[in-house]
Amino acid sequence: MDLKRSIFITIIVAFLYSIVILIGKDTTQPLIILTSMIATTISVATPLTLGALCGTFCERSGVTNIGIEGMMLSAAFFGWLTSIYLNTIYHVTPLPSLLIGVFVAILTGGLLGLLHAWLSVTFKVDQIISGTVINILATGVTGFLNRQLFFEKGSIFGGNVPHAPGTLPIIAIPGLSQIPVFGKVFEQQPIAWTAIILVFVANFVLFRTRWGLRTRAVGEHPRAADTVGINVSFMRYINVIIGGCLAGLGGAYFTLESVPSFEPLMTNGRGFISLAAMIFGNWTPLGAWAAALVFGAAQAFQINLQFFRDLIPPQWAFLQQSYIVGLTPYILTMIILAGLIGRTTSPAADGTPYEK
Amino acid sequence: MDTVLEVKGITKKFPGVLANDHVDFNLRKGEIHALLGENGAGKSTLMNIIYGLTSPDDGEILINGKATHFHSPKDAIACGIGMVHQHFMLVPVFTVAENIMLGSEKLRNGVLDIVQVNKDLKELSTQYGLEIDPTSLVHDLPVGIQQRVEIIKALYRKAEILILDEPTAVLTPQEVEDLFIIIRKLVDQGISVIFITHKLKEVLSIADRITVMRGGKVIATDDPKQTNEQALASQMVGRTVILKVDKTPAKPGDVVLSVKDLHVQDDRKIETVRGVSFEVRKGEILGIAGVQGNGQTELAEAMTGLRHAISGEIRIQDQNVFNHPPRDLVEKGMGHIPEDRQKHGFVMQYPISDNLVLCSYYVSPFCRRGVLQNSAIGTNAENLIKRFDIRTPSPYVPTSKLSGGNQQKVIVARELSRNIKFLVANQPTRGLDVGSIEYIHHEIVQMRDEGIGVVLISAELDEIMALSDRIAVMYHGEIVAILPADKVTREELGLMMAGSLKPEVSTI
Amino acid sequence: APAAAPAAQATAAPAASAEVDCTKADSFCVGLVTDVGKVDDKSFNQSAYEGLKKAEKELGATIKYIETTDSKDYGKNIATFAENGYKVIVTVGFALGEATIAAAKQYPDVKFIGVDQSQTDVIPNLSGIIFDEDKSGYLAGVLAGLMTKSNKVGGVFATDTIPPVWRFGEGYRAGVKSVNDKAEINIVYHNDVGLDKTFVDPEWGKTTANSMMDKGVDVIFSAGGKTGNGGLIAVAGKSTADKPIYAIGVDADQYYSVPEAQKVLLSSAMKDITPAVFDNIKAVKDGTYKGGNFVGPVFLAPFHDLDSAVSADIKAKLDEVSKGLKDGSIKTNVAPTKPG
Amino acid sequence: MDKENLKPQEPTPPEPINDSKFINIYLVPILAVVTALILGAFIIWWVGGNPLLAYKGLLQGAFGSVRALSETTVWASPYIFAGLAVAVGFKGGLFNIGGEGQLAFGAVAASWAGYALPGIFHAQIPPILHILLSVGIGMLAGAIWGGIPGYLKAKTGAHEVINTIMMNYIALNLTSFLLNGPMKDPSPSNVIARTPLIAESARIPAIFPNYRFHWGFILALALAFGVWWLLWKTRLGFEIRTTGLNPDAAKYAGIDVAKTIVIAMSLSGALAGLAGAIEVTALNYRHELGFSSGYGFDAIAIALLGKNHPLGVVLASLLFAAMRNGATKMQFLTQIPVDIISIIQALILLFVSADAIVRYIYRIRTPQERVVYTRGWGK
Ligand SMILES: Nc1ncnc2c1ncn2[C@@H]1O[C@H](COP(=O)(O)OP(=O)(O)OP(=O)(O)O)[C@@H](O)[C@H]1O
Ligand SMILES: Nc1ncnc2c1ncn2[C@@H]1O[C@H](COP(=O)(O)OP(=O)(O)OP(=O)(O)O)[C@@H](O)[C@H]1O
Ligand SMILES: [Mg+2]
Ligand SMILES: [Mg+2]
Repeated sequence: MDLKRSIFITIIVAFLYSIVILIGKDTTQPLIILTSMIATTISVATPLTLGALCGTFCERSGVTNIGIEGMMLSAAFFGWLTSIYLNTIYHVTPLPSLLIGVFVAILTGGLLGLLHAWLSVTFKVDQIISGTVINILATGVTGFLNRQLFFEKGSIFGGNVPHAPGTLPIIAIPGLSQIPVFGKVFEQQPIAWTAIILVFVANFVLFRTRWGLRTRAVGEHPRAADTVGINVSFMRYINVIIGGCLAGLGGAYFTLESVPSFEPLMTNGRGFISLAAMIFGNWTPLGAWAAALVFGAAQAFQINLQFFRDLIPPQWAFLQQSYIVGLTPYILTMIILAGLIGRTTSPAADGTPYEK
Repeated sequence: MDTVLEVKGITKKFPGVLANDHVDFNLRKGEIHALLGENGAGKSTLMNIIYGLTSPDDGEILINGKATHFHSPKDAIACGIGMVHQHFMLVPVFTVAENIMLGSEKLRNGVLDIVQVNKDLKELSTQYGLEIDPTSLVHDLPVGIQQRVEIIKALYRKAEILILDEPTAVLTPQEVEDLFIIIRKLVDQGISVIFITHKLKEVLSIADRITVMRGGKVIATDDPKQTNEQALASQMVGRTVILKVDKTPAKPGDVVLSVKDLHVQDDRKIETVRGVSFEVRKGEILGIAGVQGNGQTELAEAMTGLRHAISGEIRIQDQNVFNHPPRDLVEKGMGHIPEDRQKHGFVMQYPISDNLVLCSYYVSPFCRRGVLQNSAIGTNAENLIKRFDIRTPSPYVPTSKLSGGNQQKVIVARELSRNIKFLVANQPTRGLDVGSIEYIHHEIVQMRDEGIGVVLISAELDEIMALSDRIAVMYHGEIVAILPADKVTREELGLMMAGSLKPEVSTI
Repeated sequence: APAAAPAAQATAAPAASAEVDCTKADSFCVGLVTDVGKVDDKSFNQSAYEGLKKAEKELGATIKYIETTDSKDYGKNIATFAENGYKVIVTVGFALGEATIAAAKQYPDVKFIGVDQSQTDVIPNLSGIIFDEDKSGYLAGVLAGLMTKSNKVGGVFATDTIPPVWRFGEGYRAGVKSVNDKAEINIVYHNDVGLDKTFVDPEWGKTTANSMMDKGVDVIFSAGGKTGNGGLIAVAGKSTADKPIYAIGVDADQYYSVPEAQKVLLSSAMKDITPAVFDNIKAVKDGTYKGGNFVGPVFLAPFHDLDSAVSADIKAKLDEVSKGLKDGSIKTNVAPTKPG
Repeated sequence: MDKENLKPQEPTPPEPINDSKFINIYLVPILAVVTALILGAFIIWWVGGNPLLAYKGLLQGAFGSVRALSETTVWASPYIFAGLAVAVGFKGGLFNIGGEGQLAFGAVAASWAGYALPGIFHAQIPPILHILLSVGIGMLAGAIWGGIPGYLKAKTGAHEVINTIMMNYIALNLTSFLLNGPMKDPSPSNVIARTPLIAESARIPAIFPNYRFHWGFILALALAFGVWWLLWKTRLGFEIRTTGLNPDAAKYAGIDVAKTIVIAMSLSGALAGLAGAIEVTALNYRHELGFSSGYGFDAIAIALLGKNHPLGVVLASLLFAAMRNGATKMQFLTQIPVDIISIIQALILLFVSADAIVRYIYRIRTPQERVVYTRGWGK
């Protein structure tokens, strides 16, 4: 990701943080506020980052994916379902059930990726449609099963939600996490850590390896790739499936890492925000991550402003209107996309099926 | 000489088209075998089959005598076949090195080994005398160099058989010369070359054998010493063609279009037109000759309102139209045959009838009170299709279904059917066969005779020589000379375009 | 799929009960219409439906529900039951208030029960079940105000545009103030999403509660369906033996509905819809049903595991306050809805 | 020389072979719907439900009585408006995901005009005029909401997809803000975030007493025709379609591409806004902070299902409306979760767009041309 972009984003985040710190400093130490805001930022950013990585892999290979939302939602449900089944029916201890749950979530995402590839690569179905199908299908299937399994009379858990095996344990980085106060930042759950690692892995894969070179070629000029013997369909299939798996991991965050329960529609549009993050990050993993962090920071900004509502000086009264403050991330995105940090350019063949 | 490649009875049907019809063809070691044929004759299809891009419905391919079956270009490459495609197959945003290694990457413990590739390229370059900077981005390179990259790409894969599909369509005499030198070098090193073109001169000058295709069939295979342009042309088109345009001397009227000290930048903000000035009079053809990438594209775009110029002056008759939008220019009497027909020329998905009114859909009789008059549009189409002999089953088939030649005729018909004062024709015959070329040339000359001023931009020296009354040579974004067509030879022009001859003839 | 087996019998029961002809006099059919929340929302729609299930078990009622997918269908969905001879129709949520009143007037011999629907003038065949959430919240506030060591208490709530939520939140504020005016009160409403999300965003609840505890808050009242549950779970995650943090639940005794939080759950501010709905249905059966408002009881759930953590005089204070609230000697001074 | 011997003898490409219109236009989509319903039935059976009873309910609920039919049209009209909105966008090469926000804003604006204008003018406004004002203002609001992303795309190249998504969230927050604050219904009995009732004079009168079937549906049908006429018969339509298919050619043709993009997006927004305005003026007589029932997103499916053709959009809307409306009766009879409707809808969209699957199942020959709906990310 280019320097300009990173600087700009750093400034935004710093700005959001400092406003809150200025308001809250009388009652709470700045360092404490900062720490809690960073912690919030990271956890909010986790699913967005993974979603955006999903988008990046798909679109770098030339397949647009607006089905991220549906992929996440389904993964969240089936991962959670698995962990509960293992834990309550087969009495597997919590941690393994959770880990297998994560695996199933990734698998779910991968399968939906396969569906997306099958439709848009093999059948050359318009990619927007195929994404839409996935979104609607996910809403229906998760809602339907959630009802059938956990609510109806005679359903396996006798109509009430069983005791979920909890959430993934926090992993503290030895040393760093011992730092007084600020150490909290280095206590995150596994998916959050994985997301950050994956950002760098993805960046490496896309720009330093053979796979990456071919992926980008297929997304920019599939025919050229074809003429040097690269199997365009294969590349697209695999990348979309990889993307699906990433989205799946993102889904696992909701039900296995964040809270031990599933709600219909609980992904709550984050799949679409991920799309924004991907474009905003100019189709690069690092960029996508930075964008996700901006959304995270904006969320932290909002929560903390309400937290310190009573301390907000009268001349800033509008900051007390949580609806207005809630606009921050969206307006920021629009400003940034409006070219403030240079135009974003999508892969040339993005969204177009390859005709031999 | 032993045969390295032989195809027997290749047949390929596309929906509605028999692209290849029992084609037999062979290539001997170290020979240059030219393949001639009009648009849609089936040349590219045949080559795509040999290169494993398309699979034939019938027939067999033998490499060095043994039958082979290609599932993908991978197999063809493995058999030592390399192909430079009609439309380059390079990823614009990749570097030369990335483009060349793509598909056969060099790795050091899992990571792309750019260093190694660059080293290999240095060697290749020196071996064949192909200068190239591996680190530059392809979209920054002029077409000539891009083609060089394509050739190196093939050699890098140890190609024994090299297919060149219309390699000279976009080159200038100078570049063509360089290319021929390269090709000969390759042949000396034992590489065999298949060379596709529409240009008879080239064929005669370089080929060892010439095969002519028409309507998907092989018509004949000749020996260049035994044949001549006229004969080849007839074989291609299946009738006698008049190759030289016959035109009476121009009777120039007053100035219709004048350009003064025009400065234009390209997309990458590099100034590619640096203070160009010229005038075009009614009833004359001003040819602008120049090597691709010397600013003709930007010049044309600026003249036709497709690109914002930095400074200068453009006048139609006496009105200043500098940086006016295209519509305004059109209404002031501009006609424009764009360089990239498929990009600017028309909407592929539209029926021919709509594309024939693309610039005039909004005026009577085609549109009244904001409502399109389909009957008028339809009759207009039928008339033009008759008058310009566009080969199509009906005015309502999608334009994408037409051959390149017919597509071009749709544009010519559209532009010439409007009553225009001047015409900017940019590469009007690129990629077209002699038949279509002959036809379009005749139309342009007729326009001139009807008192229209024509700016003809072309990399085809022959075209320039054949049509122009005056010739302006463009080099590095400047016009180095404007000469009367009869006062300059092909050779001089070639040299000026290459910037190696400073004209003593003063600009008129 | 593991789903197949269990789900097989799932809808069997209701499918069977579809046989019952509700138009017959001897039948006792009870229908429930949800607001746009689902009947399995583990929040008030579900609590109300639990009341119907109880009626099915104990009164042999035939029960069915219809979930509303768009507010313009309220009338239609109620009518569907009325026109099929249902004796009792339960409509859940203040959003259905007007539609229910209209229906009650149109179908005078059907008995209506409106959850969270305060009745201004009495209609004989419509009883509105309402709760003084502000009082429950006030009790929770008193408890929090007395329990906090850091003198920082927090509240995680769904959107304050839903009056009951607003009353819980502001009642809580008042309660804390009444016993501990030095305490710093941090209340965050989940206003930045659509109404349909605000009750079902546990992830937000967790994030918010965490950010409060990071700033030293050590008692959190978490109210708002699953959003609130997220807060309770967060507390369970952060609380330690040497620095205990307490959570207070809402609606039902969440000791049972959120087992994850048992070790930190002080109590729950009760708004017990299920028995209220059941009692009203039963009243219809017994013929003791009458229109007008039916005010549900206000109290705190037992302390369960943390009973020892709550000192005797705190318990005494709580009893005193709840008496005061009942006889009106203590006022919460909370407006029924958020002033515009 | 004479033209005759000049004609280049190029092969004339023959008429593209395509199988009978009937099969492509009607049979395949119908089979797609049937296949989806069969799969749906299987799912219902699999969870122990009774498919026949369920579909019986679905049909009765949607068409079983005059009231049912009337209710179906009530569901259909916003679908048609919003579906047309998305289709117009696609025709202009623009993907408008912002229907949700545009619809909400149209509704808010229309209800404001409905209850506030008389106060502002200190006078009764004659009904027709007041209705026109309210609806017009609603459309305007939608047009602005759609126009902003259009403008940003035209001027800065920012993706309309992202900007319309962002505008959805912005609309959501602003509506909540307005309906809880400045525009909240002040009546003491009111506890909900909603506007006051609009004035009688702003209400589109019902057509039949005690049926909710309203003029909005008729207007929707008329507008579908209007949009078809606009796109295929007028100069503006030609400009929109040209820009959508090939912006470069559009520029060459003298079309002001930037302007056309803004117009297309505004038009799209206006249609979505109209959907909201009609809900207010013809049905609810006020805007209530909806638990958003997702018209904006259903509209995308509807437009795609209707292949961006107004007639297709109308049919798709009726289909979706019938299913949503019939769902009540279906659930009443079988107690099956309404989510099954979403599943079936997804399957329908799937089979209609991937018609190769259907053609394979029923052994129907495939045509050469495939319809292109969108251009991925508009660049
Ligand atoms: N992908 C395709 N689908 C359908 N028809 C095709 C396809 N490619 C080529 N054709 C048809 O096959 C015939 C031969 O095409 P081909 O490209 O081989 O001609 P060509 O000799 O290369 O023409 P040119 O000189 O213009 O390159 C043409 O008539 C064309 O209509
Ligand atoms: N998918 C297709 N369907 C029908 N005809 C096609 C298709 N693809 C290519 N053609 C035709 O095949 C012929 C050769 O294709 P090619 O790409 O060589 O175009 P062309 O005529 O050579 O023009 P140019 O060389 O200037 O691009 C052209 O007539 C073209 O119209
Ligand atoms: Mg060709
Ligand atoms: Mg060609």
